[in-house]
Amino acid sequence: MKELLHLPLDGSAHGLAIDNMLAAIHWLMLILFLGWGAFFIYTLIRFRKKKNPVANYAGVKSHLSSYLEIAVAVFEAVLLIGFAVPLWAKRVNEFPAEKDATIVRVVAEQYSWNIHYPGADGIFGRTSISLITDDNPLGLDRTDPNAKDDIATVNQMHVPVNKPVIVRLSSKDVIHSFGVPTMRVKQDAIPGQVIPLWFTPTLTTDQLVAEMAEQFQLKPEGTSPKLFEYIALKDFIAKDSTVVLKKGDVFSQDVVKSLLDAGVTQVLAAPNVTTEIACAQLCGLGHYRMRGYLSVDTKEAYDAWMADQVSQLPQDPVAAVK
Amino acid sequence: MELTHAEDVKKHVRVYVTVFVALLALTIVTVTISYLNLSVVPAIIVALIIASIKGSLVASYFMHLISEKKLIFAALILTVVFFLALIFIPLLAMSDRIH
Amino acid sequence: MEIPYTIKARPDTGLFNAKLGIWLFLASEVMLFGALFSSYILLRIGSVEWPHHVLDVPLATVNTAVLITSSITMVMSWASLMMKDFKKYRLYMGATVLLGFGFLIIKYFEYTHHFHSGELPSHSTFFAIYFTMTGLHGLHVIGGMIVNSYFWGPGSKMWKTEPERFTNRIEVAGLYWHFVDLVWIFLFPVLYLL
Amino acid sequence: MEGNHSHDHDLGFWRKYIFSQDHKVIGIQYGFTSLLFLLFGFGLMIVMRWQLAYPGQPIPFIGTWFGEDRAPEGIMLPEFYNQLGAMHGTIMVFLGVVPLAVGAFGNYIVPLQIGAPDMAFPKLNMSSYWVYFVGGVTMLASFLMPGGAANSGWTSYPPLSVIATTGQTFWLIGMVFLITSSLLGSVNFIVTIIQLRAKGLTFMRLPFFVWAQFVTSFLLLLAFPPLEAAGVLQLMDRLAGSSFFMPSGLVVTGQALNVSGGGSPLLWQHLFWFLAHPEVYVLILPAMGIVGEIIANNTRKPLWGYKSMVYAVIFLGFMSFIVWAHHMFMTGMGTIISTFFQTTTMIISIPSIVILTALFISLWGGSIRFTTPMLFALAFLPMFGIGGLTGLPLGLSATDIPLHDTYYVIGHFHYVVAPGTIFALFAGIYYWFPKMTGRKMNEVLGRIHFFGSLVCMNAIFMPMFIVGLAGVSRRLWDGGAQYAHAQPVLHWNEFMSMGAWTLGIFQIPFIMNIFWSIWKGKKVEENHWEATTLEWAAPSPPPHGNFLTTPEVYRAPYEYSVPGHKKDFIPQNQPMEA
Ligand code: HEA
Ligand code: HEA
Ligand code: CUA
Ligand SMILES: [Cu+2]
Repeated sequence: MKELLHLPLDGSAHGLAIDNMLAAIHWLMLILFLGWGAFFIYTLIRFRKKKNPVANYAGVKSHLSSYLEIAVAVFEAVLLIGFAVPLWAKRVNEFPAEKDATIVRVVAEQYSWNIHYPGADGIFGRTSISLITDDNPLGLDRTDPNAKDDIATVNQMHVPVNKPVIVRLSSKDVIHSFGVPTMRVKQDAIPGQVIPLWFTPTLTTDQLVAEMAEQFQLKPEGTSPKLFEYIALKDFIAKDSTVVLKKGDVFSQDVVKSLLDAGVTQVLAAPNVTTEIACAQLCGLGHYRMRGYLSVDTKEAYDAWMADQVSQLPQDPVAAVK
Repeated sequence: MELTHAEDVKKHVRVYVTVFVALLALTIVTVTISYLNLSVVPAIIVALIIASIKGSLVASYFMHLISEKKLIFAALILTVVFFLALIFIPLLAMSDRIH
Repeated sequence: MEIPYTIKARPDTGLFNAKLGIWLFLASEVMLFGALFSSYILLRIGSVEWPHHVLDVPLATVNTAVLITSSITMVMSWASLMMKDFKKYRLYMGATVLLGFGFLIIKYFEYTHHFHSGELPSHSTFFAIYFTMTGLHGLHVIGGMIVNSYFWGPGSKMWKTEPERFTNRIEVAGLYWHFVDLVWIFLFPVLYLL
Repeated sequence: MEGNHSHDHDLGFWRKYIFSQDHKVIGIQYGFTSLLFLLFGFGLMIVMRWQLAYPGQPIPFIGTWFGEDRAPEGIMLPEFYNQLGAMHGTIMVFLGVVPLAVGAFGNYIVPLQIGAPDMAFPKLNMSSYWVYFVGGVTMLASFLMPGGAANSGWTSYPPLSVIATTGQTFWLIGMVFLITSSLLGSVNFIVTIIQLRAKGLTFMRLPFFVWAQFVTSFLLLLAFPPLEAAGVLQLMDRLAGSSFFMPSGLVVTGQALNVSGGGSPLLWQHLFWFLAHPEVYVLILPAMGIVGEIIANNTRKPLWGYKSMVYAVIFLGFMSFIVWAHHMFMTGMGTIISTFFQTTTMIISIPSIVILTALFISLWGGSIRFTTPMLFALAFLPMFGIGGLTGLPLGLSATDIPLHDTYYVIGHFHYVVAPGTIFALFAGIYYWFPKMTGRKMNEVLGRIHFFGSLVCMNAIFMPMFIVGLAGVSRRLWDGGAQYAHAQPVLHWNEFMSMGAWTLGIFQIPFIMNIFWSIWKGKKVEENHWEATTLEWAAPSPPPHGNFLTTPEVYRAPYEYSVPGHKKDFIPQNQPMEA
C-alpha cells in the first residue's frame, strides 16, 4: 500500500511510523470501499426491476451489518489509541534534550523563511521589531553580546544529519505553515507565538536526491524535455578530459550533444532540489512561491557551511546595526 | 403558561414585584462587593454567581421558564451544552499547547 | 388551508408557533453572545494586564436599574392584557419604551465620554470588547424598542379584533425584551465590575 | 390542478411572484438563485483551472475581460487567483449548496411532506430569502471593489484577512446577511416541523428527508451565531482598528503595524470552525435525506433501518458541534486537546457509516428502477463513501501532518460536496420537478447529464488524492510548479482541468432540460412516481395552501410492496381499510 500511495521520499526518523499508519488506514479504507462496492454492484444487478419485479417488503433480516459497524469502530479505536495518540504525543511532548539537538529559530514572513542560528555560544541574541530592516529581517540586535555570533539566513536552512533538529517557529505577519514533505513535519507559524517542532533527519539531501534520480536516454533529437530541468549527479568528463558538465549543473541541448559526442547515451539525473520547506497556509499573493530549502548535510559539510557563515559575520557589530 | 383567570394573574403580579426588588438588591450587592477589592478569582466567582442568580430570576419568572413546556427546556438544554462547549473547549485548547 | 396554531397552542406541544419560534431565536442569541463571552474570556486570560474599574460604575448601575425596571413594566403590560385592561397596558408599554430610551441616553453619555478621552476600540482590547459587546447589546435594545413602540402604537389596534393574538404577541415581545435585560445582567459585572 | 385556487389570484404580480409569502414560490426563488450562484461559482473555477493547468499563460478568449489589475494581457495575477479561490469556496458553500439544499428543497418539500399549508411564518420566510439575496449581491459586488474580492480563502484567517483589501469587508458584511438569513430560516423550519405536522404524523412517521432538514436546522440555529459574532469582531478589527485577532508586534512588509495588539489569531479559527464543521453537515444531511427518499421510491421497499438512520442523524448533528478543531491540528495543539478532537472525529464517522450502510442494505431485495433521479442518488453512495473515507486519515492528527492543507483535503471534501451533495441535489431536482411543474424532465438528456458528470467528477477529484499525497499544498497560484516534490504529479493538473471543463459541457444538457421541461416537458399525474409521502397527495403544482383537503396520516413513510396489498405502495394518507 505504501508504494501505491506514492508518498514523497522520507528522510526522517519518525516518518516511517507516519507512513505505516497512512498505509494501514488506507488499507481499511480500501477494504471498506471494495467490500461495499462489491455488495453495491451485486445488489444493483441482482435486484434490478427486470430481474426482480416485486420487491421484498421486509428486506435484510440479519444483523451482520451491526457487527460490521462495530468492527470498523474497533479498528478506528485501535488506530486512534494504538497509533495516532502515541505518535502525536511523541511529536509534541517528547522533545529531545536541547544539548543533543540542532536548535534553529525560524521566523516566517510574507514570503520567505528567516532562519536564525544561535552561533557558537548556543544562545539566541536579542531581537526587536524596531530593528527590522531589509538587511536585518530578524531584527537582530548585533550589539547584544549573545547576538554577535548569531547566523541569519533567508530561505536556506542547513542541518546536520542524524542529529535531532528543534525548530522554534514563529511569524512576523500572518499565519504561515512550515511544511517539509520529506521530513514529515508540518506546523503553522502563528504570529505572536513561538511553537517548537522537531525531527531527526536520517538521510542527507544528497542521498535523497540520489534516490530521486532517474535514468535518461540521450538521443540526438527528442531527449525527454524533463532532463533539462534536472541536474547532473556526477561530473561528466569528455575523452579529451575537458569537463562537459559538473555535478549539480543543469543539462542543456549543447551539453547533450557533447555528451553524445563523447559516447554517453544514458545519464542519471535528479530534480534540482528535494528537501524543500513548503508554505502550506495561504499567506497572501506570494504564498505559491514561499519556498525555502532545507539542506541536510553530513556533519563535515555542515560544519564547513557553518564556518563559512561565521567568516561572513560582520566584524563591527555596531556598524551592522546602523 | 396557561393563565385564564384574572385572579391568577394578580397572584403573579406579586411575584413579579418581589423578583424586581430582589434584582435591584442583588445589583447593589454586586456593585458594593466590586469596591471591596477582593483578589481576582474570588471577585469573578462572586460576581458570576450573583449574575447567574439574577439571570435565573429573570428567566424563571419574567420569562415564565419555571412553568414552561418541556419542549422548550429540551431546546435550551441543548443550547446550554453547546454554549459550554464553545466557552470551555477553546480555553482548554489555549492552555494545552506545545511549548 | 390556514396555518394552524398561530393563536391557540398545539395540544401535544402545548405551544403556539410564535412562542416556540422566539425561544429558538433566543437560543441562537445565546450562542451569539456566548461566542462574545468566550472571546472575552480568552482575550482576558491571554492578556498581560486588564483594566479594573475604568468604566463609569455608578452610571452603569443606574442603567442596570433602568433596564430591570423596564423588564417589570414589560411583564406588567402583558399581565394587564391578561386582565383585559388595555389602558394599563398602554401605560406599562409606554413606560417600557421610555425606559429603553433612557437606557440608550445614558449609554450615549458613556460612549461620548470615552470618545472624547480617546478610549476607542483601537485603544486596547478591553475597550474593543467593551464597545463591541455593549454596542451589539445596544442594537438589540433598539430593535426591541422598535417592536415595542409598534405594539404600543399602530400595532395595538389588533387588541380590538384579535385580543388573544395580540396578547400572544406581547408575550413574545416580552420574552425578547427580558432576554435583552438578561444579557445586560451578565455584561454589567463582566465589563464594569471585574 | 382543477381544484379551487383559493385566494391567490387576488394578489398582484409583485406579491405573487416577487415578494411572495408562499413557501413554494420562495422555494423556487431560492432554487433559481442558488443554481445561478452554483453556476457562477463553477465559472470561477473554470477560469482558475486554466491557470492551474497552464500557469502563467494567457487565458484564452475571455482573458482580457478581467482588466489590467486582475489579469494583465490575460495572464491571471496571483492576487486574482486568491480572490477566485476564496469566492469559489464561499459562493459554493454559502450561496450555492446551502440555499439550494435548505432554502429551496427544504422550503418547497418540507411543508408538503408534513401536510402543512405553508411554513409557520410566511413573512419571515420571505424575508430570509431577501436577506440571502442581499448577502449574495454584497458578495458579488465585492469583485468590483478596489483590490477586488476577498482573497484570504473561504476561511478568512486573520491576520491576513484583517490586512486584506476592501473586498474582505464586503465578504464579512455579506456573511452577516447570509448567516442572519439562515437563522431566520432555521427557526422557521423547526417551528414548522414541530407545530404543523398533519394529524397522525408522529415523529417516527416523518419522511427521512424531513428528519434531515430538522437536524440541519438545529445546526444552522446554534452553529451560525458564533461566526456572526466572529464576523462582527473581524469587522471591528478592520474598520474600528481594534485588535481582537491581531497579536502584538506584527511587522508587515518591513513596517511595524500600528495596532494595539493583544489579540489572538486562533480565536478566529475556533469561532470559524465552530460554525464551519457543523456547516459541512449542513451540506450533507439534506443530501442524505433526498437520497433516502429516492432510494425508497425506486426500490419499491421501505428504507431499511429507518429508526437507526434517524438516531444516527440526530447523533451526527449533536457530535458535529464538538469536532471542530480537527481543522486545527497543526496550530500547535497539545496531546489532551488533540486526543479529544481525534476521538470525537472518529466517533462522528460511525453514524455516517450507519446511515450509508442502511441505505445500501435498503437496496437488497428491492425492485430497482434506474430512473435519472435514482442514478444520481445511487452514485451519491460510493462518491460520498470516497469522500467520507478519506476524511479518516485527516481526522487522526499524526496522519494529518503530511496531508493537512494539501490537495488531499481538497479531494476529500470535494468528493463529499460535489459528486456527493451536488449529485444528491441533481437527483432531487429530477425527482421533484414533476411536483413543482406538473411535467417530467427528459430522461435521455438526464442520462447524458448523469454519465458525463459522473466520469468528469472523478476525473477532476481522484487525481487530487495523488497530488495531495505527494505533498503539494493547496491554494497555489501555479499549482505547485515551483516545487520539486510536485514535479512527478504536476501533469495531473492539466488532466483535472480538462475534466472540469468537460464537466461544464455536460451541464448544458441539464440546463436545456430544465428550461425545455418547464414549458414542453411531458405532462404527468400528481403522483407520477407512485410515491407514498404526503407531497404527492397534493396537486402538481400545489395551489396556494397546498392541499385540497386537510391530510391525515395513518402509517409509516415508506409503505412500499406491503405483502397482501394490490398496489405496490400505500400513501401515508390512505386510511387503514382501503
Ligand atoms: C459535506 C461536507 C463534508 C463531510 C460530510 C465531511 C466529513 C468528514 N470530514 Fe471533512 N471536510 C470538509 C467537508 C466535509 N467533511 C471540508 C469542506 C473540509 C475542508 C475545509 C477547508 O480547510 O477549506 C474538510 C476537512 C476535513 C478535515 C481537516 C483536514 C485538514 O485541513 O487537514 C478533517 C480532519 O479530521 C475532516 C474529517 C472528516 C471526517 C472524519 C468526516 C466523516 O464525517 C466522514 C464519515 C464518512 C465515512 C466514514 C464514509 C462511510 C461510507 C462507507 C463506509 C461506504 C463506502 C461506500 C461505497 C463503496 C459505496 N474533514
Ligand atoms: C459546496 C462546495 C463546493 C462545490 C460544490 C465545489 C465544486 C467544485 N470545486 Fe471547489 N472548493 C470549495 C467548495 C466547493 N467546490 C471550497 C470550500 C474550496 C476551498 C476554497 C479555499 O481555498 O478557501 C474549494 C476549492 C477548490 C479548488 C482548489 C483551489 C486551490 O486550492 O487553489 C479546486 C481546484 O480544482 C476546486 C474545484 C472545483 C470543481 C471543479 C468543482 C465542480 O464540482 C463544480 C461543479 C459545479 C456544477 C456542476 C454546477 C452545477 C450547476 C448548474 C449546472 C447550474 C444550472 C443552472 C440553472 C438551471 C440556472 N475547488
Ligand atoms: Cu506563507 Cu503561505
Ligand atoms: Cu470538519
